[in-house]
Amino acid sequence: MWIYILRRTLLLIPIFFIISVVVFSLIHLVPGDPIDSLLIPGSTAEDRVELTKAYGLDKSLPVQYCVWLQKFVTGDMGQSIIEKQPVKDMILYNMPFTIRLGVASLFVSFFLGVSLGIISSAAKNTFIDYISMIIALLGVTVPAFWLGLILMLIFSVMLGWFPVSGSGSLKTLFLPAVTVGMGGAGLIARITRVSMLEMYNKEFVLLLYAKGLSRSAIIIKHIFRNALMPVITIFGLRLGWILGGAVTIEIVFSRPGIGSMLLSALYRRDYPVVQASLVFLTMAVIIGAFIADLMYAYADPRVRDVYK
Amino acid sequence: MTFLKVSDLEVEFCVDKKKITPIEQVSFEMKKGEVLGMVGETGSGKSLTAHAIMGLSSLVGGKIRGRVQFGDKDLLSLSEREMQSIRGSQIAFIPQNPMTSLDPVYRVGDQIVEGLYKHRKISKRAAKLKALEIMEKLQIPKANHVFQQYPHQLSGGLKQRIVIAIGLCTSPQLLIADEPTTALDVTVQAQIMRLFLKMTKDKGIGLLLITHDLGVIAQVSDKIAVMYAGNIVEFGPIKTVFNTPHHPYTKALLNCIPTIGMKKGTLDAIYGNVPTVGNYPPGCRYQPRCPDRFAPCGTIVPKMTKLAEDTRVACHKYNGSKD
Amino acid sequence: MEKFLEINDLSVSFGVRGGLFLRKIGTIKAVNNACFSIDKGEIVGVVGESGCGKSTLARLILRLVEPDDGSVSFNGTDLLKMSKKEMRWQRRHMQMVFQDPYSAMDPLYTIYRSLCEPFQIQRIKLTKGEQRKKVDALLELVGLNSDHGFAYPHELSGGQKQRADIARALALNPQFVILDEPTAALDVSVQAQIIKLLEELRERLNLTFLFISHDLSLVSYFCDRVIVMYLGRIVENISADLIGKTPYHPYTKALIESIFKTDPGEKKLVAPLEGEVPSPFNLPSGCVFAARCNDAQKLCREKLPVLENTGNGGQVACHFPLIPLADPIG
Amino acid sequence: MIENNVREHKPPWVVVLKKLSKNKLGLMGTALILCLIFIAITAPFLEPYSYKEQHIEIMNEPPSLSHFMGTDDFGRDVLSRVIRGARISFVVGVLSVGISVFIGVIVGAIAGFYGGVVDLALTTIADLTWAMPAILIALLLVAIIGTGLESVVVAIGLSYWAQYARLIRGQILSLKSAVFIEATKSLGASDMVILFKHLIPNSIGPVIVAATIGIGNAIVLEATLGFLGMGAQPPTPSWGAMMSNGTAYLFISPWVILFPGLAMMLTVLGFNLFGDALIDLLDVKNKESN
Repeated sequence: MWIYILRRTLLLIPIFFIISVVVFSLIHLVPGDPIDSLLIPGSTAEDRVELTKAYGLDKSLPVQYCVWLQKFVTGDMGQSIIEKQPVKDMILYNMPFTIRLGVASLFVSFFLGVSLGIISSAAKNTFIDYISMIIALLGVTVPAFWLGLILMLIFSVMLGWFPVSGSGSLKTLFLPAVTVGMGGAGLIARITRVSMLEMYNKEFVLLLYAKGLSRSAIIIKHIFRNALMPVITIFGLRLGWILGGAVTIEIVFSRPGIGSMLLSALYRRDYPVVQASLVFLTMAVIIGAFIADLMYAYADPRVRDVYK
Repeated sequence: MTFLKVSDLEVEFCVDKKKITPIEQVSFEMKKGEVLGMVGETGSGKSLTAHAIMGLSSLVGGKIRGRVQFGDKDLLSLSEREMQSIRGSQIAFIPQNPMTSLDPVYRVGDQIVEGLYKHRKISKRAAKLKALEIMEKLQIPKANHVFQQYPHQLSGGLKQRIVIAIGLCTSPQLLIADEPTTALDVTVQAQIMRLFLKMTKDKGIGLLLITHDLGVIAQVSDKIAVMYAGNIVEFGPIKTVFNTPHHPYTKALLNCIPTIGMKKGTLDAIYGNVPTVGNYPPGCRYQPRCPDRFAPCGTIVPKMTKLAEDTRVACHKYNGSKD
Repeated sequence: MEKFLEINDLSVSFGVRGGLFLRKIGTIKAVNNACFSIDKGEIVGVVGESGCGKSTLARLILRLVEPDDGSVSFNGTDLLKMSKKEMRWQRRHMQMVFQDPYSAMDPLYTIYRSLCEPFQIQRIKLTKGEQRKKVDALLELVGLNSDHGFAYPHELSGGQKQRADIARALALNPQFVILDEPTAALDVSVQAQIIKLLEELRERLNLTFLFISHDLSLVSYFCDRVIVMYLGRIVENISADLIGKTPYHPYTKALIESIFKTDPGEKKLVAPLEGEVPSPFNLPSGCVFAARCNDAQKLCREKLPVLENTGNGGQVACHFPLIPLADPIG
Repeated sequence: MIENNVREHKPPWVVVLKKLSKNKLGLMGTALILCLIFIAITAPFLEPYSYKEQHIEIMNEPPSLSHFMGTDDFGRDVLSRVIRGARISFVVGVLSVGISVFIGVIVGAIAGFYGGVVDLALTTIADLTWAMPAILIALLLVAIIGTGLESVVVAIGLSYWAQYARLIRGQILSLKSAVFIEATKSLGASDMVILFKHLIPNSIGPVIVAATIGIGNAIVLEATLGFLGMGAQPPTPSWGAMMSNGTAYLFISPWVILFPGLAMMLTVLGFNLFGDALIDLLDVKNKESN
């Protein structure tokens, strides 16, 4: 088990390397001289030379990358071109909002999804099954931003239960979290259902019945436990997709966060901010998947043993 | 008092709005402590018969008809709750494939104790001791250690012993074993079969042994029931059936098994295939493959005819002679 | 005289990886120094429990798995020295029938299309009509008819599929066919049909078979000679007529005694062997069977026995064979 | 020795049609998709008004008999724009999924078939891409190659390929050891014959299922990009762009957002239902295609 954790942790290093290379080259992939995208309109030729020096753009690409990476790792993520403040401070300010939204929506996806999945698999091919699956399907088919707008329209404007936007209280978190969570919940519900139904057909279930156990005991103790494992894996792999919803939802509900910071930086071509927020978002996804992987390895004795 | 008497057992399924009866006219009886071997090829309905006796066919949505007299109860008339208290307690079951019959995420010890704990209302400690005792009797080396292991950590032979331990730990009166050693290597099969038989004999447990291996049945059982396409076609004491088989199918089946020392070119084959469920021919289900077929076979379903005490056969050849 | 097929010291091992950096931590010797030969027209059986390497041996001979060492000479030419391309052409002379008829045919192809494939792969130019005739003849050869050609594999029964699989193996008129447990997935009545079909085909087409099976009764009935394998090694090579009476190797004897005889008169419920086949991972240096052998002595655990001639056409690898070996000089 | 005859023989497409006719949800999905295709083809004839003509005098009017879905902030008929948007959505969905499937199948087949270091490298990249939110990748790509419908198609295509690569790789890996592949090898077949005539045809089923559902996802992604202002540019009536414009007037004229959203929901629902039905029709046994 420890070997497994260690190996997975070591794997994060090349992954971080790949991500950093991609993010670094971003600024060079945009058409035109990168310096143009770093300059604010109305700068002089001197500004240009100065900035070129400051960013080390006069050096070769690998050297530039090393300098950038070294600075990045030590916490110097550069200066925002527009906001004129260290990117590090911006990230530190925005991060808690995204984490809060992310965790809340993961919570919603997982619990709503798993319960819908269990209900519909236990009531297979009945009215309840269809209703749960339609809810799940809607979660997958409706774009998150549209759902956000409609929920806002109904619960904030028409009913006035929740504030339209803002970021302070728990109340402001509710609608965004539900919106983002719905997409994930749909996915999880469908996987849970399939996985549960598959378990019913496993041969070991026959022996459980033959032991004289009741149906409810079999479902709760054995089928659910086994069915949950593929759900955890896919949950981990699709974590990014669920978080992807958060990026747009921050815009819809005008919440601060890494997502809205990234988007406004993209509009304004504020590349140092783009680079830093990208690294943080992608690492969040990778680490999330990593944790889900470990959970899976812990829950399944077969996987646990492979690495003994 | 009867121990087990199955009469006219029938299972009906509905597939695509068409009714199919994969087993029909299944009748046999067992005495206490007796070993009954049930033999048949794939699709003959052996496993389904076992599931029907245990009331498990409802799981897959089939309707069970007929009578299963076990002691003084008709099992088919019991409620699911009452059946649960009999299953695993008085009637135990050993499934076909030990590799996939254990829950992969629980320790094997806990899986043995689970049924014991439910039916015998004893403390966890006592249940564990009981389980270890059974495991030792089944010659599981280092039982204490194996108790703590997960199924995937055990070899096929050990897994099979665990599954047998699950069946035996509650000391049931009847044990139904569905191809208990088919998945194992021959040398391991020989070990486990011997152990298994010794334990059932010692405890006086009645054993319904389902297999396609006539050799196992010859060596192990007191009586044999031969199944073909969902019917029992011949039933009788093991020596009678092997030495003087009556049904043409039983005869043919015995002749198509190769043995060591058999002369080359002397193997017989049965013409054609076993019909699949839902495609049974009219009349006797064996008649399209039968060399002895005559007029009534293609139209009239043969009834079980009693030839001697305990010996019955479902074939028109013997029907006529009795009349 | 040149042997039809001669196998010398054929070995293969598979690496097992593990640990932090997935380094090779050991090897499984799947087949170890296999030596035997087959005469033209002979049926040789290979028998053993799961994991003894019998299927790998078959694949090594056809080079479906590349051996580490040894030689396979077929009609005097060493197959292992052939280039990949030459080997592809060579395949028309040696074919294989597989264990599981349920997955031996591409599920998307009709039987007819699967049977045409050998000709296309070996670039045998045929007109549509010729191809049709050939396939129909093949189907008839194995007891099917042209109706079966239109079917998809899942529409046939196990026995019919196995017949189609045999037809495909025979399409290119091979001299040598390896049968890898061709009846293991079938019922006894269908098994008997297939065995009879194979007997008939051998007569008609003058074929040589290598028959792989875990069923000793079947092997001793169907084959002329039986090779017994245990943990990747050949432990005995014996004429099928003798195997029931005078096996030399204690393992062969144990295998025979493990079989449940279909004679209710003689009840014999002794287990001839304790324990199970050990893991083939990092084997001990002595005799592979020593750990389970009732007669094992100190020498058995230390020194590996080699195959020696028994004097009546067979070979055995045992320090203390059940029947003393004839004097090698005499 | 002649065995009894073939069990019922039916060509595969008959089996598929028969199964489909029994699957109510699948039929519903098929109907929705056919509807969308019809609307997309005949859009110019179906629109009651021009999709781009502006009429300031009827700005932000609620749904009425003359404008079933109301008008937007430029006084354009929402219904006409929704109809025209169907065409864009459909084209974007199909083209971008085409790109993803093309890349995915090639990468996946190479990785699965050759294995080893090639496999390791390709799967690492595919897994990384797959773990990333598609919206993030697409946003960046649009930022690099510029806005506009063409770049949106390319961006979406490049963000979804990993899914198909993973699918086909998994299929090929499990099929590689199948007996019929070994049988073909033992006939002397070359790698190319095995890959193209057996492995790919047998592993394409789950990809078709995933691609069908993927069209729905691509349509949503296009709309999201449009909503974020990174998609089709005005006056192109993409559903996403319409909703993006409508956000500002959410509280005054919600119908501008409501109707394109509903249209999209039905479209995506159609592709999902049809894809789910395909799992059954093509006998696909792969959970990940869900």
